Amino acid sequence: MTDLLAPPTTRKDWTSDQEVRWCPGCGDYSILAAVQMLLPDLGVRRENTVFVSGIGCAARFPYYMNTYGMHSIHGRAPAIATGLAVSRPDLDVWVVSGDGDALSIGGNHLIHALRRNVNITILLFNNQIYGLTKGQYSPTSESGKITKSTPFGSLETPFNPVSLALGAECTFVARTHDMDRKHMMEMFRRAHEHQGASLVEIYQNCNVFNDGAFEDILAKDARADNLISLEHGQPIKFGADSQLCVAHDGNGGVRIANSVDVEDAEVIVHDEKAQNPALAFALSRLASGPHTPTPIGVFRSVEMPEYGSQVQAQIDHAKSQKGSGDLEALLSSGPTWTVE
Amino acid sequence: MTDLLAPPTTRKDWTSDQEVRWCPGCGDYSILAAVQMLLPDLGVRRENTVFVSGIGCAARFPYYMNTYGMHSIHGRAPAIATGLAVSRPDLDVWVVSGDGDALSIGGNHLIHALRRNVNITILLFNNQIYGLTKGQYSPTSESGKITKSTPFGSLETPFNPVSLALGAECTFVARTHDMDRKHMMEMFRRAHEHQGASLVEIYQNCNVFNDGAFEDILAKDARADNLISLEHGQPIKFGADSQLCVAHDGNGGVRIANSVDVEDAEVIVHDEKAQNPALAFALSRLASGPHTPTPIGVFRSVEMPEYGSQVQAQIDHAKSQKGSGDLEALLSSGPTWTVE
Amino acid sequence: MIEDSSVVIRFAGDSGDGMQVAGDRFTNSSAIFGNDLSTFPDFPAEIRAPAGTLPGVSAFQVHISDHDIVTPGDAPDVLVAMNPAALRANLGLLRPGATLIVNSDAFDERNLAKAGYSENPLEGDLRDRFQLFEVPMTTLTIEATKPTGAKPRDAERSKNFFALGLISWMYSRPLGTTLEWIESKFKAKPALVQVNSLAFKAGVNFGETAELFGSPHSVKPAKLPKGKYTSVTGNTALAWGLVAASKLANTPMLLGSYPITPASDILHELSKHKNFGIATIQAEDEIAGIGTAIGAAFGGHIGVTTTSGPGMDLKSEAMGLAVNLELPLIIIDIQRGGPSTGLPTKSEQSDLLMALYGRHGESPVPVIAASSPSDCFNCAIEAVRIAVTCRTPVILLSDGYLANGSEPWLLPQVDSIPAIKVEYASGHNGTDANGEPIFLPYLRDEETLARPWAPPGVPGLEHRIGGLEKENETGNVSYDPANHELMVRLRAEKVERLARDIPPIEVNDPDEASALVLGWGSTYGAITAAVRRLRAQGRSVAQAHLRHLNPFPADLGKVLGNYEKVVIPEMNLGQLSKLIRAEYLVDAIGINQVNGQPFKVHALESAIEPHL
Amino acid sequence: MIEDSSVVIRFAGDSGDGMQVAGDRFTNSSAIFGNDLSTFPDFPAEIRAPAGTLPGVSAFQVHISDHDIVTPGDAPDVLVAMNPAALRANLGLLRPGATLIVNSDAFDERNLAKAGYSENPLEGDLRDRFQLFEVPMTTLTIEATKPTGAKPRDAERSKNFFALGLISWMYSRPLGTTLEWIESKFKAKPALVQVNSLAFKAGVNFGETAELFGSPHSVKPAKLPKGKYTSVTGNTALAWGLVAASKLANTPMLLGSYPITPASDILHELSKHKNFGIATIQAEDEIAGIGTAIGAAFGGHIGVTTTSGPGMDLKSEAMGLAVNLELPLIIIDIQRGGPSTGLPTKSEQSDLLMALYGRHGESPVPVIAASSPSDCFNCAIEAVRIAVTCRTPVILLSDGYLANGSEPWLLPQVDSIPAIKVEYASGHNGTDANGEPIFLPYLRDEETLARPWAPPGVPGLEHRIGGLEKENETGNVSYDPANHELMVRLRAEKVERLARDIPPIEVNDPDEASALVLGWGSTYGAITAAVRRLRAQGRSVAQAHLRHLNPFPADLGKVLGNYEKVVIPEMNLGQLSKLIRAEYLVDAIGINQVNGQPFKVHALESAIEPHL
Ligand SMILES: Cc1ncc(C[n+]2csc(CCOP(=O)(O)OP(=O)(O)O)c2C)c(N)n1
Ligand SMILES: Cc1ncc(C[n+]2csc(CCOP(=O)(O)OP(=O)(O)O)c2C)c(N)n1
Ligand code: SF4
Ligand code: SF4
Ligand SMILES: [Mg+2]
Ligand SMILES: [Mg+2]
Repeated sequence: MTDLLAPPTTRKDWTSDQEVRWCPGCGDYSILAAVQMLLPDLGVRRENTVFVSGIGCAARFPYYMNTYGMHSIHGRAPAIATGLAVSRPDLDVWVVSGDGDALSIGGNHLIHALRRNVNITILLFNNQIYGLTKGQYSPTSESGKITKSTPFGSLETPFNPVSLALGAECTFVARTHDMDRKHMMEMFRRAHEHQGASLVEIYQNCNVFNDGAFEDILAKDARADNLISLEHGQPIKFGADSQLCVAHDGNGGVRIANSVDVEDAEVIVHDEKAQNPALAFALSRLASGPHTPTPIGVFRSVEMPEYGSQVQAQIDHAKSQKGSGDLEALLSSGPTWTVE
Repeated sequence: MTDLLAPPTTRKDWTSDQEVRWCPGCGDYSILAAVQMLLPDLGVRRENTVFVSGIGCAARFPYYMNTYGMHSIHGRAPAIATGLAVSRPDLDVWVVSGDGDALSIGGNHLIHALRRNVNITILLFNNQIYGLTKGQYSPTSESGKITKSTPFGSLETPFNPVSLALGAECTFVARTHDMDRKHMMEMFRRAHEHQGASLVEIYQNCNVFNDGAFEDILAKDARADNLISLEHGQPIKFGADSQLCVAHDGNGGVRIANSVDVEDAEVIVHDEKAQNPALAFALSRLASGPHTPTPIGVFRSVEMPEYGSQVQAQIDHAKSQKGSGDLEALLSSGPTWTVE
Repeated sequence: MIEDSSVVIRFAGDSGDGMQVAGDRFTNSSAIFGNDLSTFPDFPAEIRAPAGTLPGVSAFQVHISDHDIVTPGDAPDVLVAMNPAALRANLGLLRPGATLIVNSDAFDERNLAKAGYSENPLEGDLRDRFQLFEVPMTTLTIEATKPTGAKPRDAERSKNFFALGLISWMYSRPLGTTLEWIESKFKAKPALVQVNSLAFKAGVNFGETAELFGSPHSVKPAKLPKGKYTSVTGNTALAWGLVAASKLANTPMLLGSYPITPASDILHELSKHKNFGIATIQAEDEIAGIGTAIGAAFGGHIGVTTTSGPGMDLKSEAMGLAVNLELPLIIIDIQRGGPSTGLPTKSEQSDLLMALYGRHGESPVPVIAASSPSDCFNCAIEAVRIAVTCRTPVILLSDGYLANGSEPWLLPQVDSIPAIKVEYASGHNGTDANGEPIFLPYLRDEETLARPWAPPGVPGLEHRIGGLEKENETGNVSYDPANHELMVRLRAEKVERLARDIPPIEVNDPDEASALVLGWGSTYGAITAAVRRLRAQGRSVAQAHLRHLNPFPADLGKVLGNYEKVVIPEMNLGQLSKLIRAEYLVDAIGINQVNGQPFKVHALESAIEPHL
Repeated sequence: MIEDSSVVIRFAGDSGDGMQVAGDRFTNSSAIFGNDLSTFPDFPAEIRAPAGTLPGVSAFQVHISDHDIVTPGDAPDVLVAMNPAALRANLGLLRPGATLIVNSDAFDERNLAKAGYSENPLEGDLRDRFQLFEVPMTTLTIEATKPTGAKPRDAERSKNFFALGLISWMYSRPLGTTLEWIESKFKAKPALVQVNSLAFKAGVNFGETAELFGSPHSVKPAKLPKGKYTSVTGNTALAWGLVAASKLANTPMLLGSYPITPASDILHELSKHKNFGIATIQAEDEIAGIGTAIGAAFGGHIGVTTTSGPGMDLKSEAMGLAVNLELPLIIIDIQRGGPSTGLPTKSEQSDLLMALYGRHGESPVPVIAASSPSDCFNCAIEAVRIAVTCRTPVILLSDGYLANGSEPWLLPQVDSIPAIKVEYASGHNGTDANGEPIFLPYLRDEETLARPWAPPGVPGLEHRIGGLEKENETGNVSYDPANHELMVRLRAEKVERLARDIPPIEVNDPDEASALVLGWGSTYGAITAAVRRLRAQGRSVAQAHLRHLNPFPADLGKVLGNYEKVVIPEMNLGQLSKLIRAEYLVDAIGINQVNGQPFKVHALESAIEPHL
């Protein structure tokens, strides 16, 4: 929550005294930096900021933040954060999770936190691998992936976290990547502003167990043609010379096209505020993995009642109706009789 | 699996000797009947058919089927069925689950079974309530629902099971309802035919704790105008006189329109076989609950490699490459030395 | 008027017949009339069985008395059976010569067959063995309610009120209480008020005029301690205890729970009391239930989670986290028949060892257990008190029998319940290497070994905690072997020190017996009754009942040492016995029953007797 | 040549320094050379700490000997320290006068600071306390590999091979084994073969020519039983045992597992052996892991799930289901430091009580534990044997120390391992009320009380099972109190009867001691070594080690009765002690250490001694 009276802070204020223990070169560093550089901008207070995580490399994040924090158990951070956010609406509650933590063991808590629209900001560090346990495939690993647990290749279709979140009624969904600090900061800022559950998928390189997973789209010379930057209200064009665009396909869907082949009216205008998540979903399906042109930015951002404040509203309403609880009256609310 | 040599059976052959213990009037009866009437048509064998369920009213289903069956624990049926289907590809494995069982406690197993595309047929009895535990709201209950656990109204946005399944990469998704036996049988038949994970959402009336949840669209006189029946390759029109249709909205989405207002070319042609699930998803969003025109039928049916057969293929391949395992060779596969 | 000193009445019928309501109303007017009483609702499994079948039978047993009683009674004196299945399922329970009132309308061929009777038992020797009264309740109810214009199919539904009326006459209950209740309960549907009232009165009148039943009986009010009473089930008392604890601690409460029989009613009850500042979350599963409670505890609220056996299994990993976080947390397990799904509506005490050891690693947690429906109130407060003082998860055990059973409860003086002191960390409590003031989240209280409770919001107290082993005092992650050993032992010691605050065991031993009967949990009533009977026969026997199962009261070893024999009745295969044997090397003798039912007093009596 | 009868060498460096490889290779050539040996890889936490810091230190300790040994040794005779942090973290372990070989290149200011040294320890009194050798390993490695054209930054990475070469010279190891291994390991990258071989040889040559080290030592081959040996870690042996069991049972196996330290390697190993017909599923979580295994077991395959403590918590509900289903299932827990996330890479024996009681309800499960890396092979087979014979889930306990430690293993004669008899139900086994043949899925074997295993596919045997209580024999859902009691007791009895098949305890008691040291699990080596030392000092002490923790061997009570004192060392707060006390009312004396480390032999020795 933006707090007008919050004293100005610098990145250093948000840095804890614990040594950062990720592998040298890990994408997690730049995400940490983005968060630590953003928070001073947000006008928030350290003491009102909490990072809750599960287990994984990503999940060590809270230790490095000079805020309140909890490094909980594998997959359960969204549930714990929900309890915290509901009971303490005065706090900014962030969840940091990995693709295994959030989408494998924690998938159920994630989708429920999203539909519940509780006011938490979820950063999903997607490196398409289990880092901490040293390199098994994850729910976002591409099919056929050879890892320690799949020496002959993995067999499942990966989740697309954006699609899954939209299918789970998420009111704010965005995607960014660890190579673009500015974009990350913008996405985190937007997610933080959102009242309700927000999910930011961050493509994050694990240079030890899955190096180069996002090379195809994030290599310096690949970005222009492979990152489809979504901007609300703008026609979706991309490529170094905007030579590519996203157009409708005439049967209720969207496709990537050459701008020259398509009339301007047929180019999709991005509408992150559409109540209906269908367009956002369609955009999320443009690429089936980070190898072909892939949208980044805010897919969906709609206002819906936030869970915690509604819980509080019910409490306030009950108090205003019945007065704040009278214990003696409660105990006598059933049939009573007196023995004399 | 259809078995050409299977002896002909009748509904009675599929009926166990256990008394059916649902409340009189419960929608579960007609679903049971639909299944018991369909199986003789499918040319399958009782001994090769297994029903696995979790816990809930719906989950009592296996007891009533004269097949192999397991009434397991709450939410875990998809995982158990996965183990069974992978190890025994010769079996027909059905999962029966409720909206609480599949979408609340079991949500994670469900979405993973779907993306894994394991060959199981999941029947999701959606009565938008917890029946067995006597009437708490479920993940599909409409917001604001007053139940024992929400005396002041529930606060969450419900899941749309079709949207969620599509977001989870499900290769076969359909919807039907307990008032139309023929339609149910057709959907179950299609789901059974599908190689991979198939999910059929069944609107099911719980006349004790949530009576009339689907009245708005299923009342005899409401159906024509409120059920949008999806047929592959057909323009999507509905209403007693096909006066309504689903048309594209010009920005990559779909909308409900009056047929007279729309040119034929703008009416969406249903394509359940589209590899891209975006259209199916858009259709799933036409109604936000069973109160306005709602699609039923097969949303998506695409062929993708099935998990169990791929597991088997890896085993077969390994055997053909290395011969079926030699234990002595395995034990000597590391460094060995001999003490004499 | 025939005066009885006590009577046990059992209402039995189909699940749809409203027997729980009838029993409940009878209980109520008896309570208000001033009897002591104890009830035992005996549900079928959660799901409805086909009407008229044995699995569909639902019963409610109530024991009313003119003196202090502690159980719902072994063998009913009166059975009301609304159909053949209800008769068949309950006949075996009756004492010889008991009164048997059947709805004769229901004894048609179809119902007899459904109950598995090949012949009509009413035509057999029942009349010789019992005082049998055949009453065409359905017909009489329909008849009586005709004036309202109710359709017979609807009117028929009120036959439970007819039965209630009849029994109310038979035991001279005041009628007003019931009529008022009908009035207020069905306020919204005046037609139902009429039909139910008429049916009830018809039952009364039938007793009065039918000249079938002889004189009515009476059971005088009991001489109970003076004061204001109410009648509560264990689950309601537990919910109220939680509300009270939140109030006593002046701290908001958050319940995170997933519905499960027989614990759901606590969620239902608490969700009504939002005006006490209590938030309830119906979570997506039991793990999220405890997860949200942990989140709330971290936020400085009182985090509670409620469940039954299968849910306890699922919560175990998160409990271990709470042990490591050293945060207050209340975990309530309403035990039911296990293992696995087991017998969801039946009662058992088989989760004790799980409560103590059901987590990986050395993961000690205080465990307490309630011994009667109203004791659930006290135990809820005690659980919160321990959790908050000691910064630890606490497990409170109740069971299905307590959860749904009820008893009169002398309402406590609310003001006299000691407040629960909640102290949050408010400032720095240490210095770093350079002498700068810092906050040490794992600096311990010397007395209790509790660490500070430091919810977010206080500048300068920012800190991170987690499930990895932590350095004592600083709370930083530590892999140091000696520190781990220290922390393992500190966490154990913290729980053990609680024994200092546990009052000495109250041993009831009027005549220096040589055998002690030791119990815990819901068996309190049955054990007490059995001990009374044994003493009435001149046997000397001592009795003690444990509320604290971990740690044990400090004087338990000494107490056990005073007796030649220690007999431990439990509704499990000997779980407390195992703990007592291991701790005190006492050759405890177990009396074990695991059939989903509470002990019968007479069975317990005869099982204890040989050891005296 | 100086002859040593045994030596303990510890390689320590940064996580990235390849110390595990160096240790492993040294072990390997020693094994092939014929020494007896025991290893102890000592990892940092799963995640990489910053290079050069204390939390990043990774060590590998190996004990080689010319006689039978059982532990990796308490105090290293030789420490190789690749940087200041490695020195600092390990110095305290060394025996006085030990050999200390440091990579002097790494002792620059930056590294010293990272390790928290304010002064260079090499300039302190180390030289007086130890035989200190400063070797500029980085420089020498870069120098030696120059001919290959490798960049210094790359070449530097081979310094572990330099260290290995030096130690190999020092202890006269055969060089061929290592060179061959390098050749085959890096086959795909010939440049690496060159660099690593050159570094290794440079290490050897440095020893030979530097005239620093005096004569090389030798440790003669041990006189071990004749036969073919290999060297295995516990996790590999366990995986192979599972493969063997599947083969012995002639039944396909399905492993459902979710990765977790230190159990993941079993998943990794098993997933390589698909040609044995083994399917492995990396499930979405631990619940699905056991769920898929239960599904496979229902399908007639051998269902296995592997995990560590936190995963055990999560599996408990499904284990209870398997208890009720009475299906074979193998649950493997590689214990680690707890509670909660605890110390994932450290070792502990603190899950024993959870294995026994970590589920709601009366939910008995056989529990066995492996005592050495190679014993994991036997125990895996034993677990499958019990599960299949008795139709029950079985818990097999190992721990982090066994999982990663290795020892020479005399390969068993594969043909001589008895087959595991799998019998599926094949036809009707009862008759209904009308005398028609039917299938009774819960009709029990008279001897074992096992029910039939009836996988789908057989006509006429269709049946439904589930977690609700079932009627004995028919398996139909039953709420009958007497049946529940019967089933609870039958399930308990079924497990207890296993004791009949457990061989009598082997007590090692050469001189009729009055005290027995009783152990279980991975402490076997340390206890054995401590007992040997005590005996060497003329003390008499008896030793026994339990593989079966539930049920206990039938003769355990009798054996315990033979001793005045029973001493139980455990890496927990006294879990076996608790069980022994409760079961046999023996005042067992616990020796308890919970610091994540295996027992030191000398510590154990002095802890046992006072009780003799
Ligand atoms: C209950 C439980 N199961 C398994 C583990 C082991 N584990 C820790 S982190 C992890 C996966 C990490 O992957 P991800 O979430 O993608 O995080 P990353 O390390 O890649 O950042 C696993 C399986 C655990 N700690 N707890
Ligand atoms: C672990 C566990 N938690 C909770 C329960 C209690 N429970 C049984 S069924 C059920 C929900 C049933 O709802 P649904 O799946 O919608 O099935 P329905 O009864 O409506 O058919 C719950 C909460 C349980 N049996 N096990
Ligand atoms: S293992 Fe991968 S994700 Fe983890 S810290 Fe190292 S580089 Fe980063
Ligand atoms: S409670 Fe509802 S869902 Fe369950 S059996 Fe009754 S009507 Fe059907
Ligand atoms: Mg990851
Ligand atoms: Mg439901």
